[in-house]
Amino acid sequence: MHIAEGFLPPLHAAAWTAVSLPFVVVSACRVNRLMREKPETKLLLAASGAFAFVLSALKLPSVTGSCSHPTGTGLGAILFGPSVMALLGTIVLVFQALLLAHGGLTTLGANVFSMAIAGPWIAYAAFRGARCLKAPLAVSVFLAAALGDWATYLVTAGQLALAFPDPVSGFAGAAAKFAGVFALTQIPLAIIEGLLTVVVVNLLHQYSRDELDGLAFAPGGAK
Amino acid sequence: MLAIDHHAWTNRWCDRHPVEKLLPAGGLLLLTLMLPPLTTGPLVLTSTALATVCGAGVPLRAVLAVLAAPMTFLLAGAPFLAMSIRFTDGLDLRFSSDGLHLALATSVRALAAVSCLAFLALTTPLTDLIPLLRRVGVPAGIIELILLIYRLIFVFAERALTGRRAQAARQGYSRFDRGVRSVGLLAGNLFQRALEQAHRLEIGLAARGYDGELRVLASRCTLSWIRLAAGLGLVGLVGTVGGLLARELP
Amino acid sequence: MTEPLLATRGLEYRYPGGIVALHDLDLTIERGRKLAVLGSNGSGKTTLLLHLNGTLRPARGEVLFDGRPAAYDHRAINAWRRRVGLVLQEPDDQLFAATVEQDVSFGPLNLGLSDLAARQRVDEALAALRIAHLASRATHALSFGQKKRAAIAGVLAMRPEILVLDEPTAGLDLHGVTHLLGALQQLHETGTTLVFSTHDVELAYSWADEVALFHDGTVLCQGETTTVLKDREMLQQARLRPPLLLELAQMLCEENGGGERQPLPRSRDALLAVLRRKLASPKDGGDECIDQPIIML
Amino acid sequence: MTEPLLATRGLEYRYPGGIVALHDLDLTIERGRKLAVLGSNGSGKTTLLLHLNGTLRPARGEVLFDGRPAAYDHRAINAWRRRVGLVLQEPDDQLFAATVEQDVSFGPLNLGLSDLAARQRVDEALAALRIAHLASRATHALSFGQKKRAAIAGVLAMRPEILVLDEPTAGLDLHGVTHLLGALQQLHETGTTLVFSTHDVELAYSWADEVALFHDGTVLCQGETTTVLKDREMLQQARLRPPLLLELAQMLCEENGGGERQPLPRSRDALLAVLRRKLASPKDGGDECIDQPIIML
Repeated sequence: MHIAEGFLPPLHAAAWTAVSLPFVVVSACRVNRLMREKPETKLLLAASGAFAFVLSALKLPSVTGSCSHPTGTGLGAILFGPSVMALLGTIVLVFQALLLAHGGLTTLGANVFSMAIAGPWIAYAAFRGARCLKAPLAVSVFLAAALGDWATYLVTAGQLALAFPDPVSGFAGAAAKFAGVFALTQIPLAIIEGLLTVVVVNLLHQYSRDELDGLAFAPGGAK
Repeated sequence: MLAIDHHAWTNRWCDRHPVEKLLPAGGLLLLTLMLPPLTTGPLVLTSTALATVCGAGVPLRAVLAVLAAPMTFLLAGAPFLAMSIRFTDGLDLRFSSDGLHLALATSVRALAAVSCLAFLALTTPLTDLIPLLRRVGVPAGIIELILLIYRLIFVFAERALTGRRAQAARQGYSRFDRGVRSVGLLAGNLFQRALEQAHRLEIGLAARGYDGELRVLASRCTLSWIRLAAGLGLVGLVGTVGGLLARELP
Repeated sequence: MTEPLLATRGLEYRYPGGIVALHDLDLTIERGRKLAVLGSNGSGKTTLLLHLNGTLRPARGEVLFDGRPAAYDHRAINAWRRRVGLVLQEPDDQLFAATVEQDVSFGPLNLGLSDLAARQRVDEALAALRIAHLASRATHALSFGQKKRAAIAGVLAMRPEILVLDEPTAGLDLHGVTHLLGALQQLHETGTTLVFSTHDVELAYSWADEVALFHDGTVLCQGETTTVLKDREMLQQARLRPPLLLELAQMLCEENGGGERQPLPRSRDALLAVLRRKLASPKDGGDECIDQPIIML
Repeated sequence: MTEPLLATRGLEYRYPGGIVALHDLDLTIERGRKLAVLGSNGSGKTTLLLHLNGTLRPARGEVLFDGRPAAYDHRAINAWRRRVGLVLQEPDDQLFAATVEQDVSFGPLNLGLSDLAARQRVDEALAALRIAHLASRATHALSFGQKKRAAIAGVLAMRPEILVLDEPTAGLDLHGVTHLLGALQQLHETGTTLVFSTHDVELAYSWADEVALFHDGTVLCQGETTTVLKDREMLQQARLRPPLLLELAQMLCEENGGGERQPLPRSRDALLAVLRRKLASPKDGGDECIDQPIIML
């Protein structure tokens, strides 16, 4: 669930845009260089970006009847690395805003920070960490995807708490409220995303190792 | 399948220069954010809805569908603005009139803002907007990448939809755990095919002289200063009325 | 009078954009038949097929199952899909698992069968489509024709009463078509009702018992294959033309007026045999047309 | 003797896995002809076509361009692809831009043409394929047949001397095929050499000047259409069978021995006309076969 258009006060909207912008610019420069060096990267990245959009539009089987969908941050971080995900994630969020009316333009900065920056970096750190501790691939993938998804929503809750501090108990109280809606309820969804990402990576691992190794921008792929 | 995109390509104003739609929409969006929402919000909502439905000829149903999209978020988020929490003696949640006002104001602001987004998205093909990024310094390569992603989204979305139907036909969503596995398999299949698609596109474009740049002709529509001025005039009007109302009403 | 297995009455469907895809659509699927839904591309055939297993829900009208209006709750849909198996056109869209047998086991396992029972279903389905030798092959390494058969096996393993196939022969060469139709014919003989969409009049003529002529979101007419395909005007309305085999057969067997009641040859070999005899002794008239067994195409 | 425009000599190609895809392949493409590369699915037709514009490089043997071995450096390949346009089977593999006219302009702009000149090429190519009305339509909103024509227009706008098409009629219905072949025929008449792959013997028979019979990675024989398609044994080896039209035509025109020298009817209408006359006065022998203009299929 992205923060809806117009929900954040102007100052917060601007501030989050300012925070996210450097990450996206650095990512864009890196991607642009990759594409100049190897023209075929452009097609591969485009296919990956379109895949990420479609993945995020896939409805998950509902737990509570609410409509939920995978964030794809974990899978993206594992396959492409967080530095590429900042740009791809931003593009996907723009498309979600303008093609699906999910999220918005004024809240783009905030959503980019949670979905395309914080989520992928945490997922990536979890994946690398788990791999360093010799955890099996499936466990590492699960942790990366579940934590990446959950972290995204924790950050969203934090952003909302900053924007709307509780009149009585301030940021802490607001954080507790929003974490209650956006993070607690997300735990089962994070677990689902973790499980389903394991299914995806297993499948890819089984039959397309060559292609995965060939991802020019992958930080070691799903090995 | 992507209903917004369908309207963007088929409405009466689809051939108009994107700036004629982008600037007024952006202006109204800014007003929504800057002015007090309870007075400005309804004004913005009315003017964008009129422009979208009466001007561009987009069915009202489509506009309502877009306005309904952020509802889940508003329903989940807004009530918590109305409540305050106290940790002193255990957990104490209570409504406050200030909180209610904030929740209402934020929801109205969000709805009005979404209506600006709806106007832009329903009247303007995305591919008219993306090239404008050039003017704010986005490199040509990145713009090409975005346009390519746009094109491939439709190819993959079609496949995802068909794949999901095929899975459902084989009872892939008959129970919750099966559904999770099915979505995982579907995503894996899509990714695999996305990589193949990239490879085949490389061959197809190479046959037409692809050298790393995706040069295409710019679209033919020209900017009408009159229409742009009219749009910005509307923004000015909404801004003035909204500002006056805000001063009149406490 | 027994109720048809599956039928639609006054079906109407609109795409999300609001465009009418199907309207006023009546179709009847009798038990044990081979029904071709014949129409040109983009006429809405796939949309119709998606109504036959409850994937899409009509805006108006209804789907009748054993004469009763179909329900759309979770449980009813599950029961429905157990009985109606749907195979879409593009096999790549419906093969998900890494190997053929894994993929084919997807449906049986979703039915809640044990591993053992599922394996038996898989073996049976692979045998029915004559691809038992491909069981442990990687799905993405199959040829197009093999993929197509694997996709059908995946649906067949659920033992549906009706098998609904969208353009089953599209993209297949002669060998692939012969192979596939052979397998489907065998299924049909063991009791499966077959419904398939196609834009190929020759296929419909040589292989269907019954044809529903489809155009612009509705069924123009449904009836016995030869009757429908003789109707030039109706075919023209659907932007199709009569099958060459039928035109030749009519010319050979009906020119003298006497042949009307004789069945027309419906396979290429049968037709050539008639023509050969005809040319040898041309004055015999049309009465020598005999019912040849329908061999593939 | 003039050199053929394009030819391959002893071509061999292996897939990355080491499996032989093409071997000992000789093919000659003469200027101004319509050549069908005819073979069943998976026989390697696409791999061959990818050699004709330098996408793949043979492991052994060579591609000759105007009689000279083709070079594979960047500059030579660019020049080569200017002259040989390749249209892939799946239009989604070639269409990348948002609107039809933008997509078609890609090739001309890559040739270094000015915007004005490119726009002219776009209009010309769209007109040639009769899709000028689709110019500003969204690529993803096109029907399959329209996408196919847009993809061809994109290649055509580069004004290639040879247009190479992979399975151009696959997935198209009667209307789509007629439309497409009409446009291609017109191109051909204005001087473009056409090479297309197909597994459809009827299409090859009714439309090609020349057929290269392809099987299992090599060309079994290449020659004048009717000659090649009369060779039952050779066709059987390629897992194909003679076109029905040809079989009927042979039966009608050659049975009396005298018709050999007369051209056989190659369109459905021509054949039906012959048969009608034949049945009316059957003893006239085979000499009334006349050269009918080849109308579409």
